Amino acid sequence: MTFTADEMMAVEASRLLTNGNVCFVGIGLPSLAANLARRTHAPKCVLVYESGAIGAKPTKLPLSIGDGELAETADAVVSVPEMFAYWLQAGRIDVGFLGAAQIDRHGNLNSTVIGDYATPKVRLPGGGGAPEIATSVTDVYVMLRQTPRAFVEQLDFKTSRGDRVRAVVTDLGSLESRDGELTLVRVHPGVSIDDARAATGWELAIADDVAETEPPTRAELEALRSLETSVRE
Amino acid sequence: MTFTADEMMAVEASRLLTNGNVCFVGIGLPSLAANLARRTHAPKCVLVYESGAIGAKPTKLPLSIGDGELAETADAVVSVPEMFAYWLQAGRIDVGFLGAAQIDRHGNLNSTVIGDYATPKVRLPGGGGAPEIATSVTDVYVMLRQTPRAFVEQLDFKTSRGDRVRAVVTDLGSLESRDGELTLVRVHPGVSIDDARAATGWELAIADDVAETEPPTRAELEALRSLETSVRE
Amino acid sequence: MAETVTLAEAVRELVHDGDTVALEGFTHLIPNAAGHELIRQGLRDLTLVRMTPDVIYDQLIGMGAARKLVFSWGGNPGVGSLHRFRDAVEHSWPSPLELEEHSHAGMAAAYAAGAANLPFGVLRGYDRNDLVSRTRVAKIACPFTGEELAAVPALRPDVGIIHAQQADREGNVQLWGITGVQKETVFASARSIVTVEEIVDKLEPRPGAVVLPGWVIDAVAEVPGGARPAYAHGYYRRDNEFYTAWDVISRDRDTFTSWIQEHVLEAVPT
Amino acid sequence: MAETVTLAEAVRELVHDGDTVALEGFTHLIPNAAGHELIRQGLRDLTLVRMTPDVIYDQLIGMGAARKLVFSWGGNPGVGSLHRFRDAVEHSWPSPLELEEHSHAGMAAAYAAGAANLPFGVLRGYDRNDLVSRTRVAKIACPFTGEELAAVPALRPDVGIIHAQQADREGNVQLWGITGVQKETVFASARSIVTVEEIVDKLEPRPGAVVLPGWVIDAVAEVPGGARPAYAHGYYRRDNEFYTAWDVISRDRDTFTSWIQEHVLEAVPT
Repeated sequence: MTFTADEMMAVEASRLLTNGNVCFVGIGLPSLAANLARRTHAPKCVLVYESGAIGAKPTKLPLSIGDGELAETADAVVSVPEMFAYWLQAGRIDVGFLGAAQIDRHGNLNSTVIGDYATPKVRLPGGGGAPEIATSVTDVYVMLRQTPRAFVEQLDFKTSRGDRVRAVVTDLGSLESRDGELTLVRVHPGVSIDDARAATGWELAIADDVAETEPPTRAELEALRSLETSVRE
Repeated sequence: MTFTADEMMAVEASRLLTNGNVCFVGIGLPSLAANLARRTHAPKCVLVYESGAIGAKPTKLPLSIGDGELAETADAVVSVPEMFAYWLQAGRIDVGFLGAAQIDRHGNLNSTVIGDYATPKVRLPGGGGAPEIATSVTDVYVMLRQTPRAFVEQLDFKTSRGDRVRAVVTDLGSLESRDGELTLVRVHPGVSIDDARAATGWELAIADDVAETEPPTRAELEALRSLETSVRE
Repeated sequence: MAETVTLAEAVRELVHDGDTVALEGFTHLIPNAAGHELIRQGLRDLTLVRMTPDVIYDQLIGMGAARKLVFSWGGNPGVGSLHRFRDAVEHSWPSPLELEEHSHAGMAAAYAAGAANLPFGVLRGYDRNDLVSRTRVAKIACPFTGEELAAVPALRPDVGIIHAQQADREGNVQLWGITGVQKETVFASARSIVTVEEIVDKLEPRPGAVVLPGWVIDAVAEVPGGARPAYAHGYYRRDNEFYTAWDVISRDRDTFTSWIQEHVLEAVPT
Repeated sequence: MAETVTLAEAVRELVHDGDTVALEGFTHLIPNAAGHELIRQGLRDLTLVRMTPDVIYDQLIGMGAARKLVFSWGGNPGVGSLHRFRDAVEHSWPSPLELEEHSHAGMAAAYAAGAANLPFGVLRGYDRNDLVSRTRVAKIACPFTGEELAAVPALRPDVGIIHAQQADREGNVQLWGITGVQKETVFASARSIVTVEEIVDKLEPRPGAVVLPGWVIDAVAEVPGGARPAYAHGYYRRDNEFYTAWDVISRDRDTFTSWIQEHVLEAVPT
């Protein structure tokens, strides 16, 4: 089956999750990847949405973090202050999936502004849960499309710290944090190392043994497409 | 109808509550008085039990602060940490009823130990909710039997502060706080000012116009006795 | 004790120019009708508070009702940016908008502190990121371990406004489904307004419900559909198409203004 | 992830001599059977933690299992004193009992801090009373207003033990009725045991319920009647007569010891 770069990105990100994980899920690409994991190889992965839904098992892809089906299918629904204090801060959640507008080589993320904070070129939505997700979970996984505007030498604003960013999955390949520096470890089928380098605003570190990402299986692709259709119903 | 000194005490204490009150209720005499108020002149008085029951409307007198009927009849049941932080500390509760083993002339209470703390003569149950009830509500009402052992010049231990103690109802009469000193303002029928003085371990302040407590009405007594019977069922 | 009034009366009596006002709701039960009433009554110089300002705050900001926004994530959920919010921040249209920006964890702790009548809340957060310089946060040392944590000043809005499914005739309120930070909003605020889908004879206990006794609320107003285009669990679904349409309506200043004229200012007040 | 085991196995695996152990319950759902198992397994030198230690703590203390008690109200609810507790404090029988005494508000804040993984909690409390010198409390100034408040160190027991009505086969637990400080107890503790009235195929959502997913619990044990003589909402009532009888049983050391011998040590472990 043929597939798009975005589909490859979602499938590869979903593979990061395992059955034992408890995962704090942001909306958008991370939610897509996490829900895909639950429908493929990690059906027991626990999804936690910051709106308060713990152990949500949505049958459709939620459009927002507060969709009604999240509450209906959750093991428990708690208040937002409880979520951040008793669950996230307490270290009960081991994986966090984040997106961003900008990332630097250390995995620091910007989802606040492009340009100067006081007189921004683009005012973005802001950090939301990200600042404390980035410091409270064990492993942070990041998903964003790889371009020189997104992969920057210098962030315009550091919304969240990169210390716990273990992997970044893009539309071109996968990066892992090695000695605190994001390093290209895999390129997706049809993508070259030079493509990834050209899409990065800093001198990209390349692993010695860059592999090609395993293409999506038919089961993965079908599950993904069925998920993507479901949100539009 | 004839009545006992304890009945007079309970009835007189119940009269302190009004329909507008939200009352934090300890178990024992305070619970008896508060429930009596709800069955007589203050049916809209809101009873809050520290176990988490807000707006409890028990049909029988609860034996403990965590009785099942409190939860069943409450408007809301909250966790104990929420009760103390969001309700009591937040000032949402305006009246607190307290008991104690000892009281001094300033309304300070001891429910911790008789004798020295480290080598006590009698180890009492302890403060429980009292220390923060005494400083969080607007009006503290105290109920305890008046004896020289209970009404002491010097507390063995100050479990809670007396600043907000407005009235003390005993089996002999009622005291009100005047310029920070508990002052006898009423004696129950058949009790003399000298009786009250003799039952007090300090030089008791006496109001100029000590009145006699209104005896229990038939309705009050019947409601009280029906409540007291109900707990034993 | 909650008085049952119309929404217009509640807003007229309890909200004033210059107030700090929190209209909370986490995707679910967003008090959209109350926000429209604020616009209709022409309130100005408000400090608007909300963890997740979305379309209704975009409308208030676009109409120039707000002097300042206190928030932690401002977007059109599942769609993208808030164009009126961006226009205010990027181009001061129709007026400049001061920002007090938090993280969700920090803002939730600030609401919880307000609800508990504490002057500050404590969290492990704001850890060496740039938000630290844009929000109100201080370092605080644990008196027992010496560990340094973040302290945030309590949020204490003048008015807290939420939407719930039901109230009874005594003004007791029940909401269920995703209940977010709504209890804290009412508790942290000096005054409170709750709009409800319906007033019922008796609140039937429901799993996951938050019950607010009438005596902690100032005003209850019956506003069926008061959360639309957001959803009310058990009543109606989220109008996802509206959120998508808003992206178009709100991009252009004139289109926005006409839309507000037709759908808010000239709408019959409830 | 919660393993479903017998109570004896859970205690053997998770509780050790010298541990700090909290068995919580606020009149309702007191883990009495688990307390008896601690006695049967002869655990020693425990620091016992509970806001409202009652009969089961009287039994543990009388058997010499505890070195220290951390508490805020220790009595026989609705009846009077705990005689074994008094004997330990007043006469060091069978061994001295160290006390760390709190107010309810202070101890609840300490549990909540532990549950939130904070080193301390903040409250308006311990205000110029004599408890201040008997508990662990420090003054802390608000970094924004300068106001002085009380800070209490977080409670972080080694083991938290609670009783609930139900678990499902995945170890998810549901309790309802008065739920007290039980969630905080599990969350603040390094390890946790939940005894339940029954294991069911599916947890039906209930009003006012607290749900604890299996992955936050270490062991679940099915112990029908595990709260007796306390009550389990929806299962059985409180045995008020036992509490009254305990006043007599516990007054005398020998009567107490015989009672424990017959009703605990020689009872068939579950």
